[in-house]
Amino acid sequence: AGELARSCLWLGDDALIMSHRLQEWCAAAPELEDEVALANIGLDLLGQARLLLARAAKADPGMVPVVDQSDEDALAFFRDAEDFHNVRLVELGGGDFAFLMARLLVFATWRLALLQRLANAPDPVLAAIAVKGVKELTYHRDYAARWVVRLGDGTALSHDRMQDGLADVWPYVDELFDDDAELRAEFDAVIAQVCAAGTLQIPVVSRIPEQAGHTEHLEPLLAEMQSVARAHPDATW
Amino acid sequence: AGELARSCLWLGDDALIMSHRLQEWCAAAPELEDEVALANIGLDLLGQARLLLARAAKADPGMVPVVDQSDEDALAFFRDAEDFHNVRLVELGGGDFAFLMARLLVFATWRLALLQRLANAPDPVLAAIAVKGVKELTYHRDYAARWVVRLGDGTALSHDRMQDGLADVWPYVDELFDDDAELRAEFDAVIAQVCAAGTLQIPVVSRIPEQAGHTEHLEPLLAEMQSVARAHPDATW
Amino acid sequence: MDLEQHFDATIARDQRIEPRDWMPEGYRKTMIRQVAQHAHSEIIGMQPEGDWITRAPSLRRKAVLLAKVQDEAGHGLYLYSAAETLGADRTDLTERLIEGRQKYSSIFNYPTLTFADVGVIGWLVDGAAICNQVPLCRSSYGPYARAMIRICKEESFHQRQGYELLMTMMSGTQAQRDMVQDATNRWWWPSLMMFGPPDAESANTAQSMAWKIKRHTNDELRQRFVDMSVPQAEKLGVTLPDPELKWNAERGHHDFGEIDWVHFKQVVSGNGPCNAIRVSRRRKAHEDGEWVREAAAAYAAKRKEAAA
Amino acid sequence: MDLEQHFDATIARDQRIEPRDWMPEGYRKTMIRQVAQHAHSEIIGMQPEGDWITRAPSLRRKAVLLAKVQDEAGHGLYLYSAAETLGADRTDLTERLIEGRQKYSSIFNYPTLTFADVGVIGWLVDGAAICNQVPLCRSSYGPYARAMIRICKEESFHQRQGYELLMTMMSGTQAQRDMVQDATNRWWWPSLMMFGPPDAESANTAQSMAWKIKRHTNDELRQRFVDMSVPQAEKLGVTLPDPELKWNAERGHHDFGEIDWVHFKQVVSGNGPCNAIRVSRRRKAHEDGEWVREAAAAYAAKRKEAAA
Repeated sequence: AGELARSCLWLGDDALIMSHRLQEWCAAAPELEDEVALANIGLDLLGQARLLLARAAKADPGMVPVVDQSDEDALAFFRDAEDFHNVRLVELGGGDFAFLMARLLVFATWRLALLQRLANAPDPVLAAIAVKGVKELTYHRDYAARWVVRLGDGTALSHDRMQDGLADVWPYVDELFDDDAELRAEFDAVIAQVCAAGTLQIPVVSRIPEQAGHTEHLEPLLAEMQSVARAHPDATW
Repeated sequence: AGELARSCLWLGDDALIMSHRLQEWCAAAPELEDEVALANIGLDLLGQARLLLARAAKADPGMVPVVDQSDEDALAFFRDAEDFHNVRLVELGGGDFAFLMARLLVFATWRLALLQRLANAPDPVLAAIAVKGVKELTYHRDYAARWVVRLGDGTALSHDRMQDGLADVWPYVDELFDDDAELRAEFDAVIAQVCAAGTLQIPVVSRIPEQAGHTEHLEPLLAEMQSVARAHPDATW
Repeated sequence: MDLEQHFDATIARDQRIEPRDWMPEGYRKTMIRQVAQHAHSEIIGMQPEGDWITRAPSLRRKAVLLAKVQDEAGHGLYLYSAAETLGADRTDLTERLIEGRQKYSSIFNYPTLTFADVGVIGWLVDGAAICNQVPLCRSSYGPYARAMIRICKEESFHQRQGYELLMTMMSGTQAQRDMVQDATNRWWWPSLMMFGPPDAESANTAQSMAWKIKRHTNDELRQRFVDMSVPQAEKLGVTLPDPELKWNAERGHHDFGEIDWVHFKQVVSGNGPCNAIRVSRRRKAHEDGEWVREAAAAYAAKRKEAAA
Repeated sequence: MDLEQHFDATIARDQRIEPRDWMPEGYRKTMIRQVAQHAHSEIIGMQPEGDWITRAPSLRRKAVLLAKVQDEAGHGLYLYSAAETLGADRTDLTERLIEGRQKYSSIFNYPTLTFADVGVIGWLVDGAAICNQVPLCRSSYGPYARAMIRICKEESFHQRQGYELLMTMMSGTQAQRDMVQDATNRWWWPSLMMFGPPDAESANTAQSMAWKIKRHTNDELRQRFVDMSVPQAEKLGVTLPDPELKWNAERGHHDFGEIDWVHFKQVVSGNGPCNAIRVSRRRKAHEDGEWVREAAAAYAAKRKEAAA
């Protein structure tokens, strides 16, 4: 159960924080079509986060902060930064549309490969979440890939910005993969294909990982996300 | 005492929130000299806020939230948006350097005139705060006025931006003045002089005030300002 | 029968005008303006509520709100498409919006101060929008009427969600109940203004009614909204901020107080509390997206060339 | 006595070189690089702590932090002025910084994750800076030596404030004590790296020592810092994250573990956790300020013309 709870919590945190970063693009996308698409992706991930956090709480109730809220809300709104387990990739703040697409491509490609494996998880709830997620992530990855190619092979300016976006994301790629060489190879193959189509170079990773688990971007993100919930801990919404 | 507490609280809130908006410019000013100047002004106002909030709390302890913190911190960090009494001018978020200077000119000119009157307040503490503040505000006003003139009479681009900055600030000017015609006349005279020197038009006010006391900018500002303090209500810093 | 007679006969038979049909220039212009303003309203309307997505206090409410704001973007899309069937160009319409040459519903020029505003916007603002829009499902212009059918369905879903949020908040803490009452106080009068000026002063109504692109007068719709809202407010347990509001058995309607039309005109003419920020955020999104749209166009052109 | 002999003699007598004095090109270049890197460090160093000003949990700490960051801007100003006395140009130096052609202290490429980091930066980072800088008050280059006297005075004030914040936090809640320990764990090793590579691998030390622009070797200063910090950590009640750290009575110094120089080289060469964000924020501030600086220049030119 410990292992299951941990997996669900980690996957849930990734989805929750990545969804937050997509929510920030609301009313700021380059076209209405992208407005709709980004909200859609944000919603899919938020949905995954809710199911995963609820599953984690059920598998190990001890990890849920003791507040008068549902499990999913207790986990989302009443944990501090050090208790979040998301990868740093999703918490990075700021960046332009090219950065967003670079991050989404990396995130969706990685998570799709992960969820494909979890579709056979022994826990039937997790397996069902994974099966549903695979469909969603396939769309997310394709949406991001199309933009990466378009920006890469668009104008000189968009090419440079797309290349910069990849460079900014790349230092946070290695830590997505423990020592699962197969997963990494699958990921690398997709990225190589997309970059080739977009006349883009795959960045050379050299930035070292930080010592700590999180970047300085997570704390302000949580301060915003949790502000209303924490101002009214006894409220029902 | 009710009147004194209220005056101190309102003046303190103005200074606290304006200081916050200046703090946001840290490491983002156009020149190092401005970095130093903006921090200086932010510090002066923060100092005024601390003295005024402490005085307000002493005059009416009933207005202080019941937490295990000093009066000034209880007031700053444990009140919600609806209990803040600052003018809306200071809470507006975003804007470029021209907007910042337009706001600072308006704020400092108004507050200087106010504090000059309060230098003779019956309460000796408030009077002393006012006397000290007059010196500080004189510098703030002159700093802002110099930039308004420079930007107004600089390049065509800076002229337009300065004019836009004034236009964005202007709807929030009327509410600074109740019905003290003398105060308003004093303010108008200074502004007219600065605008003339900067070849700028004084905007025609036409935007109506909102019904409510605050803009939508205050809540997110407080969420940020109060996040750490509220996460650790029992802490001492 | 000439073109104009044919057009008039179609309208008279309550049949729809379709994009390829001949139509008077005045009708086309009026329709473009109406559809564009409606599209702009959906897009600008994303902002005041959208600001609360990242701060929504429960994950369920966050999902509901994000989905609602997404729907608004979708509505904007259909409506711009409907305007394009009349020969308008989306980019041109967007530019009219960000240059302040075309309007959007003035209700979105008010600030959203607490999370209760999200609920009250659903209840009152979407409620008023539905009153306005249900008759438009029978608009004489086909593409607009069809868009409205879909939009109204979604809007009434949003309205129920908003009301349900308020019901939940009213059964929560005292602070939550206070937030709901405060938000109600702030949004009630602006919601009444959404129906536009009184009939006596409404210039375009007669022609629009004749063309069947408007089916009821402003005052009729406003009365319907008031009559609908009063029992909802009672059930919720909030007071509507109008001391003159009371049932008039004789009229079979609620009487209500005088609307501050001077205030309304100020907001419509660009001087509301949030007009500047709403338009400037839309402008910034448009400008920030310029290089992306250019890249997409350049890429499409290259692909076309390669295929040729 | 020729110019070079005169210069050497001045150095030998421990007298200061002043801007108008003749100096070897190598000395000038080395000094410009040293002063510029120091100035850049002050400016970049504003960011990691500055991020906490708006979130400082008490008004007193907010004021202290804002004043400290202001001091850093001030230090940057004196130091760029000192560099200008050597013929450098501030705009040119700023461009070197934002284009990554000139370095700053790599300590600022680590993130500040909690408010305890503000205290630990004061204690350890400012502490290490003081160890490095006190000897520079006797630098052979006059303007730099004088700037350093003022800077060191302020730095030791900052260090005391940082340490005092940590003392207060350690007597607070358990969560606060945990934050202090965690921040100490993260900043200890990077602080040791602030003294630069081991003497055996430090290329410029010999010439810099000869020119008296450096007075002690990296390893000497590092040892001094460790010896100073150990009792401070004890008094504070935190553990320094080095199991090999212990008193060596024979040497009269503390022994300590191996520093990860591979990591250090990565951070120095631009691959630390925050290198990109620090430089890009500085670049953005510089670019966003372009129109303001241009306006100031245009205004000054007009005034000059009017006066002529």
